[in-house]
Amino acid sequence: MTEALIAALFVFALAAFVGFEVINKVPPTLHTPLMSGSNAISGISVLGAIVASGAKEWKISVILGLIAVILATINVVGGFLVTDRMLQMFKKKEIKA
Amino acid sequence: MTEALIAALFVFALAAFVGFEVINKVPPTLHTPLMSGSNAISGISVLGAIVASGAKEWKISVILGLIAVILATINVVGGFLVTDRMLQMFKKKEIKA
Amino acid sequence: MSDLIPTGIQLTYLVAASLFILGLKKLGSPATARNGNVMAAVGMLLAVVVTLLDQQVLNYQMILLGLAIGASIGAIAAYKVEMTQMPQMVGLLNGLGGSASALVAVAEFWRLLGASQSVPLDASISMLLDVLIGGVTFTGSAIAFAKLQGIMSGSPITFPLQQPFNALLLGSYLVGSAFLLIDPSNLPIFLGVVGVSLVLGVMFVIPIGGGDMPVVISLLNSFSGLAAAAAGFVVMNNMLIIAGALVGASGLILTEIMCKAMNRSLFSVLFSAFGTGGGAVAGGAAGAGATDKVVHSIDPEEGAMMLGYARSVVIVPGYGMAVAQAQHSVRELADQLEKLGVDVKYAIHPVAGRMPGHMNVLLAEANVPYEQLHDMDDINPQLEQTDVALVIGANDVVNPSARTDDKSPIYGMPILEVDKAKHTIVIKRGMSVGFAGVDNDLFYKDKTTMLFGSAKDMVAKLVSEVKQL
Amino acid sequence: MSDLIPTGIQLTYLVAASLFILGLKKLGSPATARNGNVMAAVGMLLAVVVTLLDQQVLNYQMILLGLAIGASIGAIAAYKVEMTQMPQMVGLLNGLGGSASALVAVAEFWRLLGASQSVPLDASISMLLDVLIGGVTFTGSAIAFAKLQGIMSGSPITFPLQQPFNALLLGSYLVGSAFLLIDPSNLPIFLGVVGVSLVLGVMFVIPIGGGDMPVVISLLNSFSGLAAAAAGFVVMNNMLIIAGALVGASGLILTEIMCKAMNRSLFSVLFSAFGTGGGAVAGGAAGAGATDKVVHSIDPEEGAMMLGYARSVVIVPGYGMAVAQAQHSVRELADQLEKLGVDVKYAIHPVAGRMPGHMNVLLAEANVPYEQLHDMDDINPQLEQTDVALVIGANDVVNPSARTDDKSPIYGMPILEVDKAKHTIVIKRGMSVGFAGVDNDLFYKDKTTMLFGSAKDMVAKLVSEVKQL
Ligand SMILES: NC(=O)c1ccc[n+]([C@@H]2O[C@H](COP(=O)([O-])OP(=O)(O)OC[C@H]3O[C@@H](n4cnc5c(N)ncnc54)[C@H](OP(=O)(O)O)[C@@H]3O)[C@@H](O)[C@H]2O)c1
Ligand SMILES: NC(=O)c1ccc[n+]([C@@H]2O[C@H](COP(=O)([O-])OP(=O)(O)OC[C@H]3O[C@@H](n4cnc5c(N)ncnc54)[C@H](OP(=O)(O)O)[C@@H]3O)[C@@H](O)[C@H]2O)c1
Repeated sequence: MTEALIAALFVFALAAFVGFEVINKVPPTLHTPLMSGSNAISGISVLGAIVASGAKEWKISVILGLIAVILATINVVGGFLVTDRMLQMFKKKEIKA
Repeated sequence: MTEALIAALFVFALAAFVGFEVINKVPPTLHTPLMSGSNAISGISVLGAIVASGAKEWKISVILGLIAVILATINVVGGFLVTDRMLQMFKKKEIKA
Repeated sequence: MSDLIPTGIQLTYLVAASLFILGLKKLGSPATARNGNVMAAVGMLLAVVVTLLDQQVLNYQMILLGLAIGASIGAIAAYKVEMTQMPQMVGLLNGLGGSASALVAVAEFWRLLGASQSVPLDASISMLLDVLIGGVTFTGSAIAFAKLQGIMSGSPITFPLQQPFNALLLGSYLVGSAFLLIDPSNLPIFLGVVGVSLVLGVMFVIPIGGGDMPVVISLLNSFSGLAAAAAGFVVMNNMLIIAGALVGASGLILTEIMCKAMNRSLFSVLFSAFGTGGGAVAGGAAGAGATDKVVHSIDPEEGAMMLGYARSVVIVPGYGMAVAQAQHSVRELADQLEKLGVDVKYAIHPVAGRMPGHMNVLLAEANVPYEQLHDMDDINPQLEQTDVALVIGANDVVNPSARTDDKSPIYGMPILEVDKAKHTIVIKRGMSVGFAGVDNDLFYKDKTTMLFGSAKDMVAKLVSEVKQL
Repeated sequence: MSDLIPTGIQLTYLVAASLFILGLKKLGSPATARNGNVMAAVGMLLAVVVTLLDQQVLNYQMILLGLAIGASIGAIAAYKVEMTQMPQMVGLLNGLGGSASALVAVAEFWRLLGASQSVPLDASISMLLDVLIGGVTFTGSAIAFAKLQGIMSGSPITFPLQQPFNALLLGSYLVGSAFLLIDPSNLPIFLGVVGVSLVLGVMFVIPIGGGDMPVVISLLNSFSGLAAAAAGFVVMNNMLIIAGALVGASGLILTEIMCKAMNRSLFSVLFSAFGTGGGAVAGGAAGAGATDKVVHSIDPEEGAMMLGYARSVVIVPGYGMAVAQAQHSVRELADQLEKLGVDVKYAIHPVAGRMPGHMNVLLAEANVPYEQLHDMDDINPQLEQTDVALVIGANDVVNPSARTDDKSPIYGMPILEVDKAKHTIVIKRGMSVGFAGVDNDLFYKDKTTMLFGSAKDMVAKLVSEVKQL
């Protein structure tokens, strides 16, 4: 395996451990916002899409990349905004908590 | 910065996050064993010492490395055994918990 | 000097990844959740901006246009969607993210095809995994969306030989992948693998009932994280790998937590239609023994009298209130009762309705004061001193057999103990079972009276009757 | 093929790192702690074995000999050490680990000196950090060991101009480092930097009191992790970096937890000798107001009568019992009382003694049955119905001013509420204060009687008196 791949594996494994540990007890009211917030994060594939569509010439791969950019951006922007809207609902709750 | 250094930084940061998250609530009886167990893990520098003392010729760096091997091994072996001894004491507690 | 930009990009990625981690952590606790969401969004913004500086990106206009289009659609959708449609919305967005990850792999495949350079083995493996996970996320989320939105029936869809068919699909994915690992430039086989992945996503979700969709969406959310991580291995980008692994792992934990709150196992959610772990569905048969039991039914006038002359009323909303969109009438009823000096509280069960926080969202929409909402643990000890518990379209969450009958599929689930109140009024349309499909002994108790009818009508009638008291 | 061994090493490292993580997690909960320790040890074994396969390692015999020597010393020390000396032991081992990390940097420096190749900037920075953190860990732990072992006085050591002196040390470290970054081959300056780091470790620990050493050792443990991580950057080894960062971060959290259990802040532990956050020390003055208060003192015979005719006795051990090594006599006393039909329980405060779990260890050594040990939260509600609370060498952990006097340095610390028992007997040598240096109102209460004397003598006398009842 290349060194870059090995480094990537380490990064993957450690990030997965962080993901497992970072969520402990979540009150049920927050399940949906948490799901939607982490869903927005998974729109990170927009970075891959940007790189894929970066070439100068028009090729199928660039077009696919641009479609991916649009879809992933909807996911990211929609996801964070929707989460915020949901959490706004619980504002009064926040003050008490 | 070299790519290797950057990868190392990512690994360091993620491992630190794991370290922060992995310890939550620890009952006071386990403070000392936990400290001693993680202290044994910090004896991991034995790996660095092994690599440092690996050269064939006798040089100061090799001698320093060998000293480091001995010291780190004391830390590792002593640390894990001492932790086990302490935890053995709480055996009855384990059954109840 | 030429080194400076890549280094800067990587260090910014590290900052963005830390923001994601801290954001996720904060999202898990009520006091910090909004902050956490903002932190994660800032991390995302940083990551996107800095990626535009990548040396491979030469073609800014189109990308910026794409970002602008995506952002506008996303923003409009986020503001247009109704609160009660949140689960669908999350499912839809999740599907888009999954498809984007898969498209990254497809685009990379096409690029390599054009460049006709040899593809390293690990890149091919990542690509194939990305296509599989991303494809399943895409179509699976689309089906989940359709089920929740009512475009498709919510009931589990099964057909003969379903499992052999699924096995066949999986087999052809594996065979196709093996071919591609040997000859990575075979376009038809690649497209075949893409197609099979998409069909697998459909097959994965159709046998699962509509009520379980929130769990499925959470699981698919975890998948979309893994798809992003796989895309990260394809283009070798640490940021994708970290964010993807984070979402993949935390999504799995969240799915587990959600299952536990509903007293189900993930296994039974996914496979109960095949009768393997179908505790919750099998229980439906219990209804058969109920024929000889007696139910007391009253009319709204009597109900209004019971409520109006009570000292304390606890309202227990459930799925039926959500379906009937009765929250505003409920709020009005509570106001009227308070005018009469009745002490009114709402008891919120954590899994009442069909999505976590469903009742909180609805009641917040109807401007119910937050102080009147009480958690299960909070209200249960008070129910004994309550004059009337008014159950509106709730069923499973007040089923006492969860406490007493260890053969019931919901045995062990903590419930709102309304059977301990002095009187209980239940509003529902008929004697149908709830989500878990089990009969409810509460309805046959002497202290319980039924008000049959749709929640909205019935509550409205109660309001007008209470006004006349 | 030549690729296979390095890849195998790295993948094994990944497994070992995962074992460390899981091991640490399990070490935090009583039911799994022993398992967790074993997992971490297996991870370490894997990592060591696989490192021997590294291509840079050509000289096996000496290394294996080194490993064997180290392992034997470690094993013997671990089996010889007494349970009550655990904190020192951990401190000592920690110092060895820190010095090993620092030595790795020094060895690497020497190697590069010989190879006379140019040293990259980031390697120099890592080396300098490693020397600093490893050096501080080494000498700091040595001082902590000496204080706990009684080789050195436990009281804080301060001298005039101490802080300017420390600043000077730090300044010279920084200047030396700057020089070395410009000219990495300057041996005298390098040795100077090493020396300064060692002195800094001494200066760091001497102003801290002996009772705070467990916290200091925990902090130094976190440092030794960071030193290992720095060594990892020096030799560019992922395993060192991960394990080091893990220990560094989790050690910090543990230090925080330990401080909280003692109701101290880390800042006041480290700097109270300089009067900056010296809550705990300043409170000593409170003793002055106590002169006109009256103390009731009894002799062992009276004490034995109170105990023997009680229905229930709760024994509260503290630091004094540990110092006097009175645990065996205490056990005997409890046995005698039980023979007379008295119900005997032990109340264990989480920070009684000088190390976490101190009392548990001592009483386990004396074979006190585990069922008789009760946590603070467990026993406090029962104390009201207790006839006699017997306090043996405990002081701060039973000081009621933690509950009542918001100016007391221990205000807010949860205590064992022995003042609620019907009678309290306190065994201690005189009226001296405990660790926190504050006077204890308990001793002046009407219900409290004092039995002055060393814990071991007094308890032995009580035993013989009880036998004669
Ligand atoms: N919250 C979540 O995250 C989530 C997600 C998935 C599943 N679940 C599950 O969903 C269930 C929730 O319990 P629940 O008590 O809220 O609901 P439920 O047990 O599903 O019962 C809902 C009841 O409302 C009645 N109803 C339906 N439409 C109505 C209308 N228009 N007017 C009046 N009544 C109506 C139905 O009876 P009639 O037909 O006789 O009227 C039904 O018995 C639990 O089993 C939970 O595990 C929850
Ligand atoms: N457990 C930990 O991890 C830890 C670590 C560091 C600090 N601490 C701190 O240590 C304190 C522990 O409280 P504690 O109540 O156990 O102890 P303490 O408050 O330190 O009091 C111990 C008492 O024992 C008496 N004593 C000493 N030698 C004795 C002997 N030979 N025979 C009889 N009595 C003797 C002393 O009084 P005389 O001199 O009058 O006899 C002293 O007042 C807390 O303040 C805690 O925060 C705990």
